[in-house]
Amino acid sequence: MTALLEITDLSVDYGEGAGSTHAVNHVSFTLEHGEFVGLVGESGSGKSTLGFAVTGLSKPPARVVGGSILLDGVDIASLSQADLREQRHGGIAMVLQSGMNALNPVRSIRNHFVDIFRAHGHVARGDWASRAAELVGKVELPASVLDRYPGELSGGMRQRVSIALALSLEPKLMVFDEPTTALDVLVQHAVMDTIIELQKKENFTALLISHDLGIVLESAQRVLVMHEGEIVEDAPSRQILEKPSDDYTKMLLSHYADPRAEVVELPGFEDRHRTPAAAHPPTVSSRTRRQDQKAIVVDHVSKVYPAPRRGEPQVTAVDDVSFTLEPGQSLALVGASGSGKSTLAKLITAVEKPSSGSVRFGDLDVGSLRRGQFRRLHRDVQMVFQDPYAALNPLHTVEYTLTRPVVNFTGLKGLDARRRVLELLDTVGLSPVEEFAAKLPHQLSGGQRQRVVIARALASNPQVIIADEPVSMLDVSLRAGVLALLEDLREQWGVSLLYITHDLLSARVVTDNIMVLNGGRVVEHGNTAEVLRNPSDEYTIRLLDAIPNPGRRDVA
Amino acid sequence: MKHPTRRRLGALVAAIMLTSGLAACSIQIESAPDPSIPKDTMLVAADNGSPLFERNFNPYMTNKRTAAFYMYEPLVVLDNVTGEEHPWLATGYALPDPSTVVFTIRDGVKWSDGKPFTPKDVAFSFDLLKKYPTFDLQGIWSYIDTVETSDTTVTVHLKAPDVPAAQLIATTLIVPEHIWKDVPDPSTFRNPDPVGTGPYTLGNFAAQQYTIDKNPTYWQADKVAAEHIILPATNTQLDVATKGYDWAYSFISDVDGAWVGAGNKNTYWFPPGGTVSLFPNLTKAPFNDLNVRQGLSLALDRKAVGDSAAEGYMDVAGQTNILLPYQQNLLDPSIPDSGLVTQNQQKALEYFAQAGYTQQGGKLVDAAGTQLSFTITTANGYNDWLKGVQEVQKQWGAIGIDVKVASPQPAAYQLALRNGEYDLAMGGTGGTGSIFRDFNSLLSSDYLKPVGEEAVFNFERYSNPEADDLLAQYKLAVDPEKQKQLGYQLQNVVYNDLPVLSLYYGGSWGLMSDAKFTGWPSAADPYASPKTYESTPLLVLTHLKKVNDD
Amino acid sequence: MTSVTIAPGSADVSAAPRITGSGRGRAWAYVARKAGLLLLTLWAAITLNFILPRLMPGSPADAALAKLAQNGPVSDATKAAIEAQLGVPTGNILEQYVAYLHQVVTLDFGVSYTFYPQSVSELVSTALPYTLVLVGVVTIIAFVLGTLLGVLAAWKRGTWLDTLPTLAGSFASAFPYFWTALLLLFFAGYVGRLFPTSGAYGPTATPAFTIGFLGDAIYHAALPALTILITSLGGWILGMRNTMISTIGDDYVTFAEANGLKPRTVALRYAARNAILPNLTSFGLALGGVVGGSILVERVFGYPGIGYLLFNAVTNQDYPLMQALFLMITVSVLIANFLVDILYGVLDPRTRR
Amino acid sequence: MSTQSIPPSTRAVRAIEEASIAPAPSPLKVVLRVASTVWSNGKARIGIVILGLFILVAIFAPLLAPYGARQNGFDRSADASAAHWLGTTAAGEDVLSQLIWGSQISIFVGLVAGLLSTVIAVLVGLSWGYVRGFGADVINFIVNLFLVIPGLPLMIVIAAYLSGGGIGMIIVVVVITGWAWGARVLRSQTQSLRSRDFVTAAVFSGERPFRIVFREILPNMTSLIVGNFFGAATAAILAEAGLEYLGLGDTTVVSWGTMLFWAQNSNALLTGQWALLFAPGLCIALLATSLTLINFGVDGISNPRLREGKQR
Repeated sequence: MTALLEITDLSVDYGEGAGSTHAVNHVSFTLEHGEFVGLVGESGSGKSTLGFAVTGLSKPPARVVGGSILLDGVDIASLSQADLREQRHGGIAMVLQSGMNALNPVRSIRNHFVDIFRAHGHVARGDWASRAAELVGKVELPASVLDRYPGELSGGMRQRVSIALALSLEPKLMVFDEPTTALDVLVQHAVMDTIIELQKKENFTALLISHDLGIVLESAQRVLVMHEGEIVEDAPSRQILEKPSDDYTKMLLSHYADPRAEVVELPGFEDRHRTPAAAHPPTVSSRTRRQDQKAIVVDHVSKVYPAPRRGEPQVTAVDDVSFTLEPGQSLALVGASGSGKSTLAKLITAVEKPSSGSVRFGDLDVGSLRRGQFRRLHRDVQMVFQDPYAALNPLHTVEYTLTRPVVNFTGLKGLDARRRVLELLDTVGLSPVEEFAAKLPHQLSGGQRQRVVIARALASNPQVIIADEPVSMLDVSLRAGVLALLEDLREQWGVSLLYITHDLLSARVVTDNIMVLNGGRVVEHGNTAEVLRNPSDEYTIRLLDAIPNPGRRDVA
Repeated sequence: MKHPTRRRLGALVAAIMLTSGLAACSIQIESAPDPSIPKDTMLVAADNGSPLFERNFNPYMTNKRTAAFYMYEPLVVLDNVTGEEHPWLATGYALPDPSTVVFTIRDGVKWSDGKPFTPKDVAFSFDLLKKYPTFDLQGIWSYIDTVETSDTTVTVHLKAPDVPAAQLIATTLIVPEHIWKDVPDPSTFRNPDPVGTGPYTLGNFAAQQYTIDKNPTYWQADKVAAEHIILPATNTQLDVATKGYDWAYSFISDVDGAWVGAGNKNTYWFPPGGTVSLFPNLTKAPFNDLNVRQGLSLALDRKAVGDSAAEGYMDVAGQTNILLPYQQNLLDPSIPDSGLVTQNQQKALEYFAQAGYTQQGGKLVDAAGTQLSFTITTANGYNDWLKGVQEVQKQWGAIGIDVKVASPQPAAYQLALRNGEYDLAMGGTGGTGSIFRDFNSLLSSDYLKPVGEEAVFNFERYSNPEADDLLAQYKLAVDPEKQKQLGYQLQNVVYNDLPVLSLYYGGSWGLMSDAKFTGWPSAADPYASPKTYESTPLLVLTHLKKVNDD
Repeated sequence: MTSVTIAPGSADVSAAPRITGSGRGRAWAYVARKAGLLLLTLWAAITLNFILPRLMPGSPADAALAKLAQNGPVSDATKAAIEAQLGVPTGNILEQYVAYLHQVVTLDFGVSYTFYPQSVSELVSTALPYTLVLVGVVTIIAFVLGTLLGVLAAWKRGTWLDTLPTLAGSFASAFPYFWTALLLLFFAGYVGRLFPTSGAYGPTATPAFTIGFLGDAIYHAALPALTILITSLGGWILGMRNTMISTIGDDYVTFAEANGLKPRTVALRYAARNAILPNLTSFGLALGGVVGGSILVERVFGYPGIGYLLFNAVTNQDYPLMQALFLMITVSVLIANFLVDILYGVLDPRTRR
Repeated sequence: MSTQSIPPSTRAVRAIEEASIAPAPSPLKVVLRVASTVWSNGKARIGIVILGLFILVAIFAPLLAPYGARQNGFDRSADASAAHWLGTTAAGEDVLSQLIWGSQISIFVGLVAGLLSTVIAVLVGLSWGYVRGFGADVINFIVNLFLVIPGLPLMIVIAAYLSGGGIGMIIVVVVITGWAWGARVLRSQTQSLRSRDFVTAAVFSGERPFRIVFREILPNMTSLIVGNFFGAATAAILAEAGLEYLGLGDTTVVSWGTMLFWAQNSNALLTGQWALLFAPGLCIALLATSLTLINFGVDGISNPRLREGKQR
C-alpha cells in the first residue's frame, strides 16, 4: 500500500528575490491512508504555510519553490488551477481556522452545500436536500441550520458547518488548520471530539495543524513537530509524549501539566504547594514600602446590559458577585467566554459602572467615579491587557509609552522620569534598557511587548494589577516567562493581582485563590490548588475536562 | 514595475500633446438648414422655453409666448431705432388739445375668427388694463382719465395735458372684446387659442416647438411673405448658427466668422437699441460736483470701453442720449462732434484740480491726501457690462483713481440702483423710440426719491428746474418742430450737466439670413429694429419678400 | 473520557444566540426603522430649505419685487397686488414656518417669479419626469456596468482588464460633467451630427407612450446619458474593484476555493456578492453627486429637466422655484437612498437580525 | 517575516496594523513614510508628477505666462499662432496665458477647500467618534443629512444667495457641502481605534481625553486623513469649476472655471475656438485625475490588500 500523501523536499518562500524568506524549508513527510496526524509548531514555524501548500491554496506572496506534493501519485504542486479544482472532490479538503469567517455571510448554509454539489456534480440534484441534512447531522447539528445564515449561528456551529462542508467533498485527506483556536474553551473541546469521532467513522486521513501540543497529542496518532520551517520530529504520539527526542519538542512538552495534579511545575515555576497556610505573603521589606494598603471590595455587584434589540431579554453579565481582594493577594477569576469575568474587570477599573452593588477601593467608590477622576483610581489600580499587539500604540516608542504614566502619576520630570523608565524596563527584564527604550512596538516580540505593557502598569507604583488573559495571545514557550514576571512582581513589590483567565493551568501556578464564574455568577471559590484538585461544581469540572492533556488520553 | 509606469506616463504625455495639437486648429461650423423645412417657412429664434413652452398667448402677461406679438397688434407701431411711428390698427391719431387723443380706427380689419374689429375692442382693451393693473405694464392708466368711442374713432381724455402720452397709449395691444368679455379671470387667463388681428395665427403647438401660420384674412395679407413660422423652445447660439435659422436676435461673438462664415447667406445688423451709461449717485460727494463728473468723463476712452464690452460691434455713444446714426435728424447740430467726448487726460486733471483733487505719486488725492476711491456697481451675469466696467476701472485707475467693482445678482443690483445705494452704477438709458420718454425718465424730478426709497426712474437722482420746465413744455407741445427744439435743449442739459456718463450703445442684435427671405432691416434700409419681440417685427414681417418668388 | 460526560456538540449548539421573533417581523422592523429615519431626514431637509433663504442677505420678497420691477414702473397698488399674488411671506417666523410646512405637504409652492402665471408645481411636474428617467436609468446602468467591470478588474487583477478600466475610469471620473457634455455636444452633435443637440424629443413630437415617441426620446437622451455614464462609471469601477479585492482576501473566498467551487461562482456569489454591499451604500450617497452633475449636463444639452429649470431659476433669482426644485431634488435623493437601504436589507441577511 | 504562519484572517489584521503603523514615532515621519509608500505606487507616482507640474506652473506663472491674465487688445477669437499658441479669447486675451494664470486659482481653491474640509472632518470625526450617547446621535444625524443632500444643488442655491462673494464664497460653499464624507470615515476609524487596548491603556496611564485624541488616535489615522484631503481637494476643484461655469463665482477672476464660463458665454465652439473650451477642461480633468491617482497610493496604506501587484 502506497502512502496517500507523499511530500518530498517541499520549500515555500515568501516574497521574491532578495527580500524573500523561507517559510517552509525542504520538508518531507508522508501520510498513510486513514491516519490522524498532528502538525505542531509555534507562530512563525511555517505550519500553516505548509498546510496551504498541501491543499494547493498558496497565494502570493507565498510560493512553492521546490519539491513535490504527491496525492495518490499525482503532484498537486504542478496541477493547473482547473485540474486542481477538479480533484477537490475526493481529494484534499481543508477546514480553516475561523469558522466565523469561512462562511459567506450572505449565503444560507444550504446554498453553501448546493454550491459544492453543483461544482462537482457528485450528488444528484434530487438528493441535495437529504445529503446536506445528513452532512450537518454528522457534525451533530440539526437540519434546521440549513436555512440559517452564518451570522445566525454561533462560532462553534459555524466551525461545524465548515467541517460538514469539507466533508461533503468526500475527501481522502482533510487538513484542519487550527480548527478550534478561535473558539471558547468548552466549545473547542466539543468540536475536537466531533472531529476525532468523524475521522474514525468516515475513515478519512486527517492532518491537524495546531499550536497546541496538548490538543494534538490528545487526538493524533502521529505528530510532526515543526520549528522554523523544518520538521524537527516525526514520531507516534506516545513516543513524543514519553520519549521526545528533539530539544524543541521537549521544551514544548515541558509547558504542559495537569492543573489537577498534586504538584504542578512549569519551567520557571517550581511548585510552591499553595495551601491557605502556606500562602506567600509579601516579604516584609516590600510591605514596608507601602504606607496605605487598601483592599478592593466588590459588594453584591451586578451588571445588566439593555436588551440588544427590542423584544429580547436584557443581558445580565455579572450577577450578584461579592469578593475582596486583600493587599498582596493573588486571585484568579476563571470562566469560559461570556462568564462575566471581563465585565467584572471593567467594573473594577471604572470602565463600566455597576447596575447595583458597589465596588470600593479603600475609601474610593469606584462606581461613582467620573471621567475626570480616573487618575485617582489608576494611580493604584493598573491593568495588563490580553493582546500585546493592540495594547501598545504602534507609533510611540517604548520610552514614550512608559514616560506618560510616570509623568502623570509620579510627577517626575525630565531626567528623573527617564531614570524611572529605565528602572521599569530593568524590572521587567528588558535589557539593555537604553536600547529597548528607543524601540517601537513592531520591533519587539510578543513576549517583549507584554513586558512593556506590564512595565507601563507598574509605572504608577500601583497596589493592584488586573491582568486580563495576559498570556493567551502568546506562544506557549513565552507564557511561562511572563507569568513568572507577574509572580515575582507580586512577591517583591507587594502588588495584589487579579488574574483573569480561562486557562486553569496558569491560574494554578500564579494565584493563591480562585473564583470560578459561570453566567455572571460565582459558582465556586477557594484556594486555587484545592479547588482545582477537588472541584465540586459541575462547571468547574467541565472547564477542567476541556483542557487538552497529553497524558490523559489513551494514545493509540 | 518601472517600465510600465514610464510607458504609461509616456502615453499620457503623448495624448496631451496630440490633443493640444488638435486644439491648435479651429473648426469652422457650417450652417446646414433642415431640408424638411419648406421654402415658405421661416425658422425664427424668438421664443425661449423654460425650458419647455407654456401655452400662454395672453398678450398682457410678461411670460406670454413671443408670437403673441405677431397675433395681437397695437394702434400704432413705434420703431425704437428710428423713432418713427407707423399707423397700424389706427390709421392715425390727432390731439385736438394736449389733453385729448383721438384715434381713427382702421376699417376692414377682421379678427382671425372672422369677426370684425371695431373701436369697441380698443375701448374694451383699455378697460381691461384698468381693471387688471398688473396688465398695465406701461402704466397708461396713470395718464388716461376716460375713454369714449364712436363708429370709427376712439377718444381718450387724459388726466392732464400730456402730448407724449398719446404715443404710449397707442402702443397698447388690442384684444377682441367678444372673446375676452367672457373670460372669467383674465388676470390668470393663458389664452391657449389666441384670436387676434395680426398676420399670423397659431398652428401646431408642442412644448418644444410651435408653428404659426399666415392669417389668410389679414388686413395686409398681400404684404406677408412667410406662410409659416417655426419657433423652437431652445435656440442655443450653436443651433442658430448650424441649423439654418432665418432670423434670430442674439449677440454672437465674432459674428463675421461664426454667423456670416457659417454660410446660408447669413447677414447681420446691430443698430443701437439704447445707451449704456454710468449713473453717478448725485446725492453723494464727489459725484454731486460737476467738475468731478467732467473729469471722470474726460478721462474715459469710450471707444476702448465699448470695444471691450461688445467686442467691437457697437459704436461709442455721444453724451446726448440720442441714438446715432438713425436718430440723426433729432440731434442738435450745434452740439460739437455729435456729442462725442474724446479722452483728454490733461483736461480731466484740470477739472479734478478744480474739484480739489490733484495727482500725487500716481494717485488722485483730495486736499487731505486721501485717494479718490469708489465702487462701480453692475449686475452679475451681465457680462458685456462687466467687461466694460473692467475697462473703465483700468482707465480711471490710470489717472490714479481707486475703482472697485461690485457685481451683485441682478435683483440686488436693481434694488441698489433704485434705492440710490451705490457710488456709480452701470445702466441703460433711452432707446424707447420716444425722445420725451428717453429724457423724462432720465431727468424728471417727478421721479426723484430720497436715497433708501425705490425710484422707478431717475436713478441718479437728478434735479434741475430747467430740465423739469423743458419736460413740462414738451408735454404741451403738439407741434413736431416745437418738440424737436425742446429735444435739442434737453440734449444740451445732458451734454453739459452730465447727469449720466454715456459710454457706448447697447446693440439690437439682429441675425438674418437671405437664403429664403430678403428685405430685412439693415444699415442700408433701416426701416425697423431687427428685434424679434414686441411689435416692431410686424414691420419686418410685412416687409419681407420671398426669394425666387416666381 | 472523564466522569462528566457532555453530549458532543451540545456546548456550542446551546450557546447559539436564541433566534426569536419571525424573520418577517424583523424585516418589517428594519423597513419601519429606515422609513422613520427617512421621515426625520425629510423633515430636516425641508426645514433646512426653509431656513436657508432666511439666513441669506436680503429678503426673498425684496428680490422678487426688484425682479418684477425690471419690467417697468411698479405703482404702489400694483406692488401690493403682486405681493398678494406671489404669496410673499407674512407673519412671524413661526407662522411662516407653519404656512411653509403646509405648502410643502400640499405640494403648493406658489407662483414662479420668472414664469408667472405658471405655478412652481406645474413647472416642476413637467420637468421632473425627464430628470428622473434620465438620471435614474443612466445611474442604474452606470452602477451595474461599473460594478461588473469592477468585479472583472479585481478578479483579473494586474492584467489589462484591471489596468485599463481603472486608469480610464479614474481619468474619466475626473472630467467635469459639463466639460464632457460640451465635448460630446460639439463632436457628436454639431461636427458629427450623429445625435440631436437639444430637447427631450423631436421638435414636433407630442409626448405619448408609443414606440415611436419612446425611440425618439431615447435618441434625444443619448448624449446626456452618455455624459453621465462616462463621468460616473469610473467611480463605480474603482469602488467595486477595491472592495472586491478586499473580499477576495476573506476567508470564505479561500474556503470556497478550497472546496473546489467554480471560479465564476467564487467570483460572483462569494467575492462580488459581499463586495457589493458596501458599494450599495456608496451608491446611495453618490446619487446626490450624480444628480448635481446632471444639472450641468441638462444645462449644456438644453434637456428640459429639473437641472435646466434650476439653472433658469438661479439665473433669474426665482426663489420659490429654486427652493421647490432644491427640495424636490433632495427628496428624490432621500427616497432613492431609502430604496437603496431597503435593497441592502434584502441583499444582506444580517440586517434582518 | 514572523507573521507567515498566522492564519490568513489574523494575518491580514496584523498586516493592516503594521502597515498603518510602522517605524515612525513623530507625525512628521509618518507623513514621510506615507509619502514614500505613496511614491512606491506607480499610479500614484504619475499623479504626483502631474500635480507637481501644475503646482510649478502655478508658482512660476509670472515667468511662464507670455502675457498678463487680463491683458487684452490682441485680435479677438484668433486661431493658434506663434504669438498665441492657443489662440485668443473673444475679448482679445491670450488663452495660454489665462490657462497658466488660471492654474493658481484652481490649485488654490482645491488645496484650501480640501484642507478646510479635512480640518472640519477631523474635528467632527474625532469628537463624534469619541463622544457617546445623545450627542453622538445628533451629530450622526447631521452628518448623514449633509451626506445625502445633493451637494451641487445645495452649492448652487447657497451661491445664488451669496452672489458676488468670489473665491472666498466658493471655498465656503465647497467646504460646507464637502466635510461630511470625511467626518464619517474618520469617525468610524476613531471608533475602531478608541476600542483598541492602547487607547484604554492611555486612560490607565492617566492621559487626558484631549491628549488621547490628538496623540494616541489622530496619528494612527494619518493615511486616512491624507486620503480624505486629496479626495476633498478633487471634489473642491470640480465643484469650483462647476460653479464658475454656471457663472455663480466671481467672473472677473481668471481661473479655469471662469475661462470655461467666458468660453461658453462667447460661444467659443461656435467661433471655432475650441482650444479655449478644451484646454481648461483638460487641465481640470488632469489636476483632478492627479489627485485621484495619488489616492490610489494612499489607499494602499490604509488597505494593504490594495497595494500594487498581481494577485491571481
